[in-house]
Amino acid sequence: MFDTVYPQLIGLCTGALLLTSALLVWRHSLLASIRLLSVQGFALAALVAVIGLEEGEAEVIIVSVLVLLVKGMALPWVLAHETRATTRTDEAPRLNPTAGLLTVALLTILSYVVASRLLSGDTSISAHAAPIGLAMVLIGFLLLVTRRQAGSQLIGFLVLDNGIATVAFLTSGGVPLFLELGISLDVLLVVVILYVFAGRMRNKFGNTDIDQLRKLHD
Amino acid sequence: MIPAIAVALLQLVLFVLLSPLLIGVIRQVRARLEGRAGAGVWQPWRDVRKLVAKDPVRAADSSWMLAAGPVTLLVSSLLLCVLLPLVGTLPLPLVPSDLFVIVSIMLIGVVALALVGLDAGTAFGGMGSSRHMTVAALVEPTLLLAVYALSIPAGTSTLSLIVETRLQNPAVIISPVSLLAMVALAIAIMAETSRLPIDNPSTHLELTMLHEAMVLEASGRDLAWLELGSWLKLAALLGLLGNLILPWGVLTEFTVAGVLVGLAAVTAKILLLGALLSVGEVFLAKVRLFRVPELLAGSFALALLAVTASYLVA
Amino acid sequence: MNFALWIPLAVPVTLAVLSLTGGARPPGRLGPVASSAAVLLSGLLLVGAVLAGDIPSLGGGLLRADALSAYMLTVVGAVGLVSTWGGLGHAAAAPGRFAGSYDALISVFLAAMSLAVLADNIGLMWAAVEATTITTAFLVGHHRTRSSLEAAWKYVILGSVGVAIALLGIVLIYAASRGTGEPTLSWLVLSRTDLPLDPALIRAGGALAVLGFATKAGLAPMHSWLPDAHSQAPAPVSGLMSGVLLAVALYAILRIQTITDAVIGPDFLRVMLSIGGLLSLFVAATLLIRQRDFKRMLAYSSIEHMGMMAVGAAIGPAALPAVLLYMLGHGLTKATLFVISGRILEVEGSPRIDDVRALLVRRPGLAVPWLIAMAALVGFPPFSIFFSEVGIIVAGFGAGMGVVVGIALVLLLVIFAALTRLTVAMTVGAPTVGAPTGTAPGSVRAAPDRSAHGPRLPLILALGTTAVVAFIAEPVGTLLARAAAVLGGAQ
Amino acid sequence: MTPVEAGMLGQVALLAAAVAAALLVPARWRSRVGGILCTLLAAAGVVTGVIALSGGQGSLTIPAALPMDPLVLSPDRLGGLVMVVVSAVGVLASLFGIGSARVASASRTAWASMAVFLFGMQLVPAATDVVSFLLLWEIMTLGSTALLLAHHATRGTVASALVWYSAMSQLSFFFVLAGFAVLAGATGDTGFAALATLDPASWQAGLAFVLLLLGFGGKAELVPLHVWVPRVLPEAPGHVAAAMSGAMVNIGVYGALLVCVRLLPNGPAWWGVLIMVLGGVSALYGILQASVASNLKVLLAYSTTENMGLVFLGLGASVLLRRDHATGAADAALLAALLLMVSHAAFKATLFLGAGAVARSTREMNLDRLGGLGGRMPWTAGAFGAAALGAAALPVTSGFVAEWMLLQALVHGSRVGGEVVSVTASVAMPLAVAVIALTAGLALLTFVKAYGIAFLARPRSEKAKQAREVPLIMRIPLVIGAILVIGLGLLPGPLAEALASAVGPAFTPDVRTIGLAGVDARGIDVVLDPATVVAIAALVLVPVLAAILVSARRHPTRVSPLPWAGGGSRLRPRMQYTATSYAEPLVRVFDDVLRPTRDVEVTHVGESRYLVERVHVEQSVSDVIETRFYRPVLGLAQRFGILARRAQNGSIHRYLSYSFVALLVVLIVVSL
Repeated sequence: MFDTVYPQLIGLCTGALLLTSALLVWRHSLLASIRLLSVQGFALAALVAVIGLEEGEAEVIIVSVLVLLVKGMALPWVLAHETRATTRTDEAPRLNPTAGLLTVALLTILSYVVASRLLSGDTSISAHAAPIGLAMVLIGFLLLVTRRQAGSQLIGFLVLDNGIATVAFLTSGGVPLFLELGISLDVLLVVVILYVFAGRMRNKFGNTDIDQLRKLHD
Repeated sequence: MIPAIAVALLQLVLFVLLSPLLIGVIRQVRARLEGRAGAGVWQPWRDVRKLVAKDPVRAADSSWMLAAGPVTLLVSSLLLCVLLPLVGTLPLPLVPSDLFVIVSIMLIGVVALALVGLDAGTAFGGMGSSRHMTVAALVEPTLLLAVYALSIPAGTSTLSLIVETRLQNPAVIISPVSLLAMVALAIAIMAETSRLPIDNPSTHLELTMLHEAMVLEASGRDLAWLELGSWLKLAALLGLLGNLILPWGVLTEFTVAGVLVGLAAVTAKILLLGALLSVGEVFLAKVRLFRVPELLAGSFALALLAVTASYLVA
Repeated sequence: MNFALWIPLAVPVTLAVLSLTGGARPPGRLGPVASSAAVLLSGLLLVGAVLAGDIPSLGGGLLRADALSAYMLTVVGAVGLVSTWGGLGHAAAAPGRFAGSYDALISVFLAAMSLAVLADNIGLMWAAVEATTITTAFLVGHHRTRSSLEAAWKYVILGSVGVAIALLGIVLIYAASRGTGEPTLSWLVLSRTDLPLDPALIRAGGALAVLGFATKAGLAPMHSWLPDAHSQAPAPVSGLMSGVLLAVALYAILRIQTITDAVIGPDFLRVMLSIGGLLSLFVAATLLIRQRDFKRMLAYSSIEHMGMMAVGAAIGPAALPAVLLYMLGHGLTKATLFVISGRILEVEGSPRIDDVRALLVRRPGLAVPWLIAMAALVGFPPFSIFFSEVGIIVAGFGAGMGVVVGIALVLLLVIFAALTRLTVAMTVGAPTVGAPTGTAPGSVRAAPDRSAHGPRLPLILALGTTAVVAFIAEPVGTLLARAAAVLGGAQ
Repeated sequence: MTPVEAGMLGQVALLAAAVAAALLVPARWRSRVGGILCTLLAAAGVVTGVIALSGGQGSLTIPAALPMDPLVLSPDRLGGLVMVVVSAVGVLASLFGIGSARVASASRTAWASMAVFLFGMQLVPAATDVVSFLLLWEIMTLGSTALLLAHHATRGTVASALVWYSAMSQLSFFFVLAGFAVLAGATGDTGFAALATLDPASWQAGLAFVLLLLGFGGKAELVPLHVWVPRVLPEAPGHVAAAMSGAMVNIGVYGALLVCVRLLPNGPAWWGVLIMVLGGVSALYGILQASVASNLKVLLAYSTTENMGLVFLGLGASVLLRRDHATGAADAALLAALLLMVSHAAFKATLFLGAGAVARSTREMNLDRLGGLGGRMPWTAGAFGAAALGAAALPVTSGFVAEWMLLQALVHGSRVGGEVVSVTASVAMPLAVAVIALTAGLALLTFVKAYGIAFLARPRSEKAKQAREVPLIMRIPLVIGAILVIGLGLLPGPLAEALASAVGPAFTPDVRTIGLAGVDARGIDVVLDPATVVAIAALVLVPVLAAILVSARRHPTRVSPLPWAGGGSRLRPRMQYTATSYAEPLVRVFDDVLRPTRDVEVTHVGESRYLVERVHVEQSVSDVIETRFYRPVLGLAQRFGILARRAQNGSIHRYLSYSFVALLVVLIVVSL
């Protein structure tokens, strides 16, 4: 019975992932973005759980819980905490929403082309959905390139990271557990560091606008 | 070897005696052509005797160069008389009359004269020296290329062999290569010996002087050596030119009669050329100093043409 | 000898804890130095073991010290020792309140780099490299000024994003290994030539991993964080980052390269590394021509040298020993230079080249080692960079990459001229005779300052080592040959 | 251990001792101890070189950590010859340095780097493989750069000289490195013996040849890589300049010889033409700049460019003629190049030492302010004069022999047995003769000016008036140098035989000693015996001297402060011709090439337009190649450097875009 639902479930989860990513490019409010990120974390956890159930590995279920805790709850919470401290909670991105969404579409097509070439030998359903992960990586990068607020850049980084995790789970059922732990820890620490820096930035500059960081140049 | 040395000694003695006479002839011919009586052909001899018998006066700041320079010039000119095939083409052992060596020895005299001009520490001496050296530097390519052209038919740069080749094969003399080279060489020699149109040897206007400006500060025997050295150089080079144009009469194998003929021939050639030179100078004006390079460039072109012609014609 | 694998991880971490608890008391300040010494010691122990034919491993093969790892560990230790020891005087000027955490972070940083070079699992290697970003983030921002904060932000964002790309690549490599039945990230297994790895995935994975690690290695166009971070970090940290962190990232690239070369042949990464290397040289050349800041000058010089090493890596086995020697030579030289630059900055109060003039007359104690180290950096013998550059270039023409090497030479010349001009501007000349107003003429020419403003011995040792190391055929030559052989270098 | 090995080890030991002494000995004794050790180091080079030249064997292996072909030092005969020449100049320079080094040039850096410089230079010719060659080459460069650096605080212009020198040296180094790397890449080995197996007609050989020629030409100060010369040599003290211009340039020549004689003999004709063009242009340009220079050291520096140009001209002619099977002339041309190299080392070292002596006594290098030094510094004047004769290629100096041999080779080169050998040769030879002739003529003017203005006439400044002769230790190398210049000119036979043996066994020029140590070049059937010419001159001089003595007894010389003084009575030293005015006619003649800048400023007396109070004339000749080629390129680079800053403008978004674009490009490429 699960086998028949499996493709739909994979499709649902990856669809949610892509949708949240695209919405992240669209929305400018930081708090809304954080909520979207949280949703994305839940979707990722669900995806992991589905793959775990399909392959029947307990280890993957543990990873799914881990993902839920870290990406769905902890990180958005840290971000929300940071954002509430800032005075400005909306973003004036370097790219207007229309252009941004068009770019998202282009990036998605690109990742579809790339992934189909790479995984041409792999006919599994999960591999079929792998382009979504690659698209998330690229969308995350796009967010990094276009967003001016420290918090938004953090979100971009997390989307990128989610994308990598998605690719990892879809192509090979996830990396070994110890590594997953290590990676999660690293990501968590990076976010914490950026959070601290954002705090310092606020102390020194009064806001967290990245465009002020233009003093160091040649 | 002994005959060669004997001929060389004869040349030396002959040219020491002959060169003042040559100058005398040149001046006398010119004087006559200009309608003057002239001082007579022996006047240069009397000048030298007078100068040797005077106390030389040297500037307090001058160095040994003022004394050594004139002697160097004289010795270099005397060496030319020894080494060039003037009376005969008998080669001295180990010292063939190599044109490159000859030119270098002549240049020693040029340098000595230029240094004498500088050593006086006056404006005119320096000016003459500067102009003299500029001309000498620009003449050098013409001179060596002419040598090159002349060496082509003989396959060597040894002058005695070149003259012998011309003697044996007179057709060489009127070949275009040779003619072009001779014209170039003649202009180069005019420049080297400070004759018109490059320099006016009888000028008394300091600003136009080349050679005369350098010897302004010399006096007594210093001046005598300078004058004699310059005359010797002129005589030797005219002798060379004469033997290249008309090689007949040159001694190739040692006989007493041959020596006498050779002596007579070279004397005649030199005096004739001297007279011709003088006649030519009457009709020539000195060119401006900064036009001299054009003249020299022209002679250089002729010499280069001569070399090129050797590949086309010969 | 397996215990030696523990030393570089456990000792620094222990010392870090001690530093955090011990605070700023004098013996506590020696923590980083002791950590470096421990890393160096274990590196030498492992080198001894490797030369004896042993390959120590630990944790079920998770940690493994072949000749390359042992060599890299030694480089990390040596450069770490120079930076931390040479930076002792400098660190004293840091705010006392943060001294403990500063020392602790340096120790952890060293441990992370040690882990990166000892890990056999490329995933673990990745985590260790990412850990270096985390530990150095606060070190870069240590001065807590606006500009150091800016540098730290850029460093963390660009560094993490870059390394994330590397992770994507590693994930793809992992996916490629599914075909073997037992998916693995063990380098030892992956680099076996007889595995049925998926070529398309290896190609993409290798390319992305190299691109990602190139960020940490400071290769253009991923280099942008480097000048800012290196110029804003405290001098010892800059020395460590520039001297070894870049080399460790390059080490990761070399390991990845071995995997891809076995599957898809050397051509693909050769092109990529050549382009990256030449682009780095180009960026360094253009931005050095009119450089105004001497710490940034050193940073761009690092980009240049990493570019040259990348070209060497592109050339392949024939150039690998030269590349490995290059890491040591560049690490020691650059660490020395950063240490001295920190001292110059401290006494002169300005990082601008225009403000630092006639050092050789005013401060010979700093200018003389600076000049010697610059001579080593631009590739004069007897310093080992000379041999590395010559080795790479000769190997390049031998491998039929004459055009790449030729372009590299042109860029190297521009860089040489620029570096010389800047160095001469800083050191050479007579001091300007006072301000136009007032001062008496006699008072300007003060006695020259012969102090080295910090320990001299590490600088002497570093420069001495680079000067003689290239002439030691035994055991350095053997070690280099074996380390290159690990990567497929034929010897 | 063979004598050659002992000699090389001795040089290593003496280097260590000299560096240690320079660093440790207190300032009072430093110049003496350091100078003596440097002298010994150079002397060891002379001895080693002589043994190697006479066929001694021996090798020294440098250990290396990188897995390369072994680095072996083992001088062959040619290497031995160059080692002798270079080290001999080193001996003179070090001896001179003992006396002349003061303040900056007696510093620790100066003496230590002098030793390093000499060491590198002496052992470059011993290298038998690419890497050790490059290693010693760079040690030499490092030493010479540091030597310059030692003077940084005393002269403001040292900074720019340093930058130019380093950059141009590195350019040469990279050319050499690339050239050798091409050869090594083509043969798969870095040993010279293996490189020599490459076919000279292959494209790799051609490419390597061009690169190596440019690299070695740069070291030999050839146009257009000479731009550092007029900046660097005037900044260096006399003995350093002597070592650089007298010795280091020979390493460039050695490199070219290595290529044309050892590695790639019998190269195609265009190699010869290329070398000849490079040499000819350098000779003309160098001497033209020298003839109009007013700074004595600049003049000497440009003259080096000229002489090296002639060396390369000879070398190129030998390559071309060998290709045309005019073997006799080719051998003579090669021999002429070697003779020129040896004689140039002798006279240029002496000239620079002389300039150093003048600089020490007067602290003035501008010829326009010198004068009258002949009487005040007779030893220096004598030695400088002898060397100047050599530089002007007048008999009976080594310079004359060399230029004579070159001209003979060229004149005999275009035909063998009356038959024209090739169109190329028949065009190239006359042009080369013309170039040499013009060069020789201008050299004559240049050195008449240098010697006449500096040492003759009256002092043009107070400094020149106060000049005193230098101490004994500095006079010794000057006199030795002068003796070498004249001595080598008087003994061309044995010298030519030694040189001919150096290019063996590849080439065997047939030269014999004839007469009083004269030379007989049998390949082209010419002889020259300068000693006999001198003997004849002496014989001729006897009667002249007798006449002078007789005359002098009757009419003693009178000395008057101003005998005639150009007709005036207020003649002051300032009114003398200066170096600038001496060269004025030449500047006008070559106006188009030299492009001088003139500035005339007339100050009138009061309102009058007819009475002039003062006329100020300023004329300067700059290096056309620098102003027309290097300056624009450098300017462009600078502008580009400023423009490039925009790429690193501080915006993290821009930086992220770089990474993003790189990622996209990689993704697209891998999916292709």
